[in-house]
Amino acid sequence: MAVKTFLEAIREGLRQEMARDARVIIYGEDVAVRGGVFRVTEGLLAEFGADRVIDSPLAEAAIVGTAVGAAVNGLRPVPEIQFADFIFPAFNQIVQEAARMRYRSNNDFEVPIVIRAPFGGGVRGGLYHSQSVEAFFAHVPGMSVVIPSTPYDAKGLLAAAIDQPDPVLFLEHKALYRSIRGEVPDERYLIQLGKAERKREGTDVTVICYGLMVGFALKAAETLANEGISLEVVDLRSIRPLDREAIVESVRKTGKVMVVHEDNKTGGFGAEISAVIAEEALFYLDAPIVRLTGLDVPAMGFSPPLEHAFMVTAEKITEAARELARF
Amino acid sequence: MAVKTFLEAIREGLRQEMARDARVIIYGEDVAVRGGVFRVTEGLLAEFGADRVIDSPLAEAAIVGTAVGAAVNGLRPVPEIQFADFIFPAFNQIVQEAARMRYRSNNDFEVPIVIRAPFGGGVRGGLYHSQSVEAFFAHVPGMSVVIPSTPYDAKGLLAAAIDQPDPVLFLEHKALYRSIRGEVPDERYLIQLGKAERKREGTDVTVICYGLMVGFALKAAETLANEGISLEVVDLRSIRPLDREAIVESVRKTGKVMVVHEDNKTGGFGAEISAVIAEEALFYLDAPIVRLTGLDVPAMGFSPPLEHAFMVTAEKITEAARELARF
Amino acid sequence: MWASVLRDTLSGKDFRPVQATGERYRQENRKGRFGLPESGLTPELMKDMYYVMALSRALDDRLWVLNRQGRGPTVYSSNGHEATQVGSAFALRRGEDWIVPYYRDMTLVLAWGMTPREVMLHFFAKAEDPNSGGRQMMAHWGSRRLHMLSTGAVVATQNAHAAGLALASKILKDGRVSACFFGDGSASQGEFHEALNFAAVNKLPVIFFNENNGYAISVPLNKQTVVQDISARAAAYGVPGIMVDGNDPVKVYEVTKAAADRARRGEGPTLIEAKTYRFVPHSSDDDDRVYRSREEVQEQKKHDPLITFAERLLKDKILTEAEKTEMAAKIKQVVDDATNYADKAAMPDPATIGQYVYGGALA
Amino acid sequence: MWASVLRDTLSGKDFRPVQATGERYRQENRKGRFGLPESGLTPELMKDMYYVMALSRALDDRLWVLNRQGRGPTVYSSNGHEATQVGSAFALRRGEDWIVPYYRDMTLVLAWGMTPREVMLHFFAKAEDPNSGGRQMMAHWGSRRLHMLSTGAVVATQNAHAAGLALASKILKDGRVSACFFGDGSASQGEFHEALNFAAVNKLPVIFFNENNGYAISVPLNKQTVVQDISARAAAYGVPGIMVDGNDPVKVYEVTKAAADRARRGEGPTLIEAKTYRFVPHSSDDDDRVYRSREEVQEQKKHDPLITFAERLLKDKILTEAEKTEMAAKIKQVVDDATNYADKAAMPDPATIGQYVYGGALA
Ligand SMILES: Cc1ncc(C[n+]2csc(CCOP(=O)(O)OP(=O)(O)O)c2C)c(N)n1
Ligand SMILES: Cc1ncc(C[n+]2csc(CCOP(=O)(O)OP(=O)(O)O)c2C)c(N)n1
Ligand SMILES: [Mg+2]
Ligand SMILES: [Mg+2]
Repeated sequence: MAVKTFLEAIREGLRQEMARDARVIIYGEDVAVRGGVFRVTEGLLAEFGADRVIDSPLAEAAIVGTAVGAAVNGLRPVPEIQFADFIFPAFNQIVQEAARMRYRSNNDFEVPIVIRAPFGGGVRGGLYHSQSVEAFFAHVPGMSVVIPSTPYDAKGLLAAAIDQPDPVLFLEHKALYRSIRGEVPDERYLIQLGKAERKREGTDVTVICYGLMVGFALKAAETLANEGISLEVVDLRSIRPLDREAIVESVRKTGKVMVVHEDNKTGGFGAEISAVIAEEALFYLDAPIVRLTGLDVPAMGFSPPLEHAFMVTAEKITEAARELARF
Repeated sequence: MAVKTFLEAIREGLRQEMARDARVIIYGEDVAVRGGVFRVTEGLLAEFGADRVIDSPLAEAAIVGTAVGAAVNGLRPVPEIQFADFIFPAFNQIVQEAARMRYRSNNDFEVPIVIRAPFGGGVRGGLYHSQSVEAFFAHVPGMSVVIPSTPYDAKGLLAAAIDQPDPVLFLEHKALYRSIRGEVPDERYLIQLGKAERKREGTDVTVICYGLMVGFALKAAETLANEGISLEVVDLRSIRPLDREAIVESVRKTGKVMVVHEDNKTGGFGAEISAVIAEEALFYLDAPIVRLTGLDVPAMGFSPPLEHAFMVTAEKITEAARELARF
Repeated sequence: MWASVLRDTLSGKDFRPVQATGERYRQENRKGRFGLPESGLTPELMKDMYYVMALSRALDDRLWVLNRQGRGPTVYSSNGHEATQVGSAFALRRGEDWIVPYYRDMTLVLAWGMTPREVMLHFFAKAEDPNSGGRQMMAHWGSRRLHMLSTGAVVATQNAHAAGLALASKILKDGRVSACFFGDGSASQGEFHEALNFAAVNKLPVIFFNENNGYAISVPLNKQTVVQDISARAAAYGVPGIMVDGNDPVKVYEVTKAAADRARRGEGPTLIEAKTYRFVPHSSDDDDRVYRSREEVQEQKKHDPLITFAERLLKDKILTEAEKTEMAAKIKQVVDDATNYADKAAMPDPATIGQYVYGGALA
Repeated sequence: MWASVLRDTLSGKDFRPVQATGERYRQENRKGRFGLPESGLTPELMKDMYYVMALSRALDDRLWVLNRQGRGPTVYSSNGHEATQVGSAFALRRGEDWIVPYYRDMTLVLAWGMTPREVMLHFFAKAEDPNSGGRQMMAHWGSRRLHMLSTGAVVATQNAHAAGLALASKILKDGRVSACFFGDGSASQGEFHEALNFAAVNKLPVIFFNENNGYAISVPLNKQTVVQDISARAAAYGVPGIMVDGNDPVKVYEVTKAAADRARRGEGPTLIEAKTYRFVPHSSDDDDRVYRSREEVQEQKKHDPLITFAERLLKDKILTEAEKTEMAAKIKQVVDDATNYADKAAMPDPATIGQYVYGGALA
């Protein structure tokens, strides 16, 4: 057991999976010699060689498309998309090819790939280096979408994602990379996809969230505890598969729900969470379901005032949760 | 005023817009000489010439990407994507470029394009000629997504879409093209985007829907009327902008809501409708919000039993609405 | 070994992939006898080639009849492309190498080991359809057993898949070659270029096989691109670009064989362009009279590979008229059998609709 | 006319697009004097070119200082690309033709009429930033006034935009040429090919201008593609592919002028590849020592266009030492002015965050 940053936990997870399974390869733009623009894959080229850690041409559709083929022919590719904002040229390969392969072939083929992509804002990335893209992919049957919030979860979820014989989008919030640390076991462990974790127990308001927002919600819970308001924080960890039971269970207890994400509101994944509750736990609700999310503008601005106005923060969660508790 | 099919109404709308505004051009695969694979653009090449009705190379990203540039430099392109299932190679150009252009340039540039795409199933199209793609685009600030259900609406919405100085995705359900007819005024008229229409008044259950589903819902309403169950059918007509008022107003009246679409359930646009209701009209609800949608499988199968098992039909709506009314 | 095609396609029985057949080819080769280089093509194999071509044409004719009678859904034909497809398939190691077919490729998949029954099961979208269990529209081929990767409908995606298959082969050193097939229209997609470039940089054992029939549905090649030879694109990537007469199955065989050998030697990808023609509309939903003259089609039919190859085999005494007649009778029987078998086969159970979205822990 | 760059950039005052300047160029041209073809380049213009290059370098240096002092955000440099960018900009009709710049193109946008104040306002993301009102990260240029299309960060999307601008020009017969700029890495994107092909088929008045600096962040060109000349891709599309020394602004000017003339004559697109080098890391967040040696960078700096072009102008007596010194002083003043102006300028009002998502009826 060692204390690691979020980034180190991911690197350690990759290293461990590559060491135990020769089929795991890594590729993408700048991942080999440079070790990735965020340094996540640093050292892997030296350890595993140029056959398994590959600097690819600048072409996302080819990165994912070749990963599909390589997976079919026996490898377990873990391609990296340099920023989630640049995943869209590969959208067709992910949504139409990777995610539909098993179904369309009636189970003849499977595509075990894990697409890693740094996402999210609050890091002065502006419109094209801050986006949250999870909702697009969580809508796609055949896909899994994993979004860890702690170093421990990151490593365990990554191992489970690589273990899963279907495409997984593994989203790493950039603002977490070096900002949080936590205990991470040295040995390999798997955290099952589709299992939420109650990161804090509470009784007044349920906050449903994932990724960077989890830490913010916990901070808000801390603040509000002093005011006698008790928040329950549910970290989804993966949004597809979605842990409906965990959501419904918490709603039944608190009767008040706030869904928090950084992505745009309309059609964001928060809508699905609301819909699940409206389907399965409607009569336990004591207040309208609140969605606290990024604004419905194309993406967050680069200028600090614009970025701040867009981002969901611990303060905004605190405020909204306080109001909801008083409803 | 003449009776026209859905397809004829769209063709007439295109013809009229092209005749009144020389900036309107049409292009895409097989749209000129062939008049489109569904014959929507038939006759336009002869009438407007090869400069304005262009057979393009087989490259969706280039079709949309060049439309963006052409729009900036003074045209009003109406590109066609041959089937909505093939829009994904252009996903980046639509979502990241067309839809963000006004915002990222602080209003310096605008992209008035209307992307027409046939979509939807029940026509033996199988996995790749039946898809519903609206949810992906309705999540994108800067986009409009229009889905008409009648010949009258199709023509009026098309004119409004071409009038709108931002990108519009205009989705035409293939099963409607030749199956429905209706009165269509000869003169030009605009139906404002973002205005739902109550296609039938009722008191027991609100069915919120769009496109092909509207006719199915009306049929269900007819059937259930005989059983003394009164359905209100709200046709959204555009899902972005979304007519929240119309939704909330109807929910307040009936207290029971069923959201119907053909697209996959999880993360489908129905989730957003549920979420809006859970936010704005929760305490008017007398029953959980029902989503009757396509299943959470990659897309509908080609074989008739599989297609039928996937598709939402008038019968399935009738059944689910009956059950909801009895709740 | 290829004589087994005859048996397989007749019986519809399970096909067992045969490993490494190159040695066998070399042994059977009779250099110079037919003016061929040492490509491994024997008279026996050429007869098999012709058989598959004739079988494919007959099967295709039947599909159109079924469609026109309202008994079958949309048809996508390889009608006209038979030589191209049979020539390339025979040059690869069936069941060991990977092919990633195009929807135009019924002849290819027959040559690769799919039986007429299986094709018909796919056409009728029956539960037994080995390509997709009736889930996909006709001509979306795929079979793990045959090493034929499943394809969707979005054109040119298969090019990256083939490069990826080859990437794994290179890393795993499994000696396999991957070949993807695509049309002239598909070459306008950016992914074709991305895949070719990716394969070139990594020297992957892959063949990009372009079937240039001059049209993408209604759009003629001169509206699709300026340079009418798709193979010209190869030079920009440092890859050999080879043009071949797609009506000559032997020439197609030779260039494909050379490309496969090159790939197996670790020298990287090859782009092959076979000039061909489609004699029928794009699909049974299309009407090609709108966009091309009957004269043009008639002119092209003079080079119908089915006729010209038969003539050549007869002339070279590889095939006799009697054999040809016998073959035709066999083919009719096979096509009837396939039609009847598939017609009677069960539809997919709607209860299976939710199956195979996920595997592993999420299944 | 280009002398106005000097005034504009000094004063920061509004730039008025000048229509059709070709005639003027032709009048001022002194054929043969500098061994140039009849390209329209005058000593006066060459001096202006040098001024913009020197201005850009100085401004860039300042950006790095601001970043390293923690006073400014991420820098994207044109450092090393000055000759390439100034040469191409000067060959087009400023404010009338369209450019679609790359993030690497600060020199280009300065040459195109953006003032140092405007660049600094953009860098500091202030409300007055004419590119995006502080919404975009540095180097996402755009200005309707200047006919410079706004760009995002996803590389190679701008190529299709340029083809589209040119499609409108062809249909509207507005006489404009559009030029997009992109890197060697970007050429691996499928959209580069799609756009080139689309433009070629439709004979569009567009220039695809590749700035080949041999790296895409850390990835060297030989891992990006096999053929090291991006211009080689043109042949496949029936388009001229021209390679030019990107360190020589006059040569770049000439080939760009020729391409623009060709476009205006209705003969279609041209792909230009300027070989250049970036002397600094990819951005201020990058550390280029990981992927290229200091020796390599030093070697390349021997061809620093800022130095070699100054030497040439001095030798040809187009520029005097005194003028050069005066220019440097002016530039310092301009850069100080821009920095101070932008530093003091207001941040965007957060209340404006919801503005300009839609226009028209939906605004
Ligand atoms: C990305 C994409 N866009 C559009 C289509 C619709 N479509 C199906 S086939 C076809 C033409 C393909 O032409 P080509 O590649 O030349 O193949 P051919 O049919 O001539 O063999 C088109 C446009 C598609 N399948 N995929
Ligand atoms: C589609 C996409 N993928 C990845 C990136 C991240 N990225 C930014 S610049 C760059 C390298 C670009 O190299 P090149 O085109 O050669 O331009 P240069 O910086 O060398 O001028 C990369 C990979 C991006 N902007 N867009
Ligand atoms: Mg073709
Ligand atoms: Mg570069």
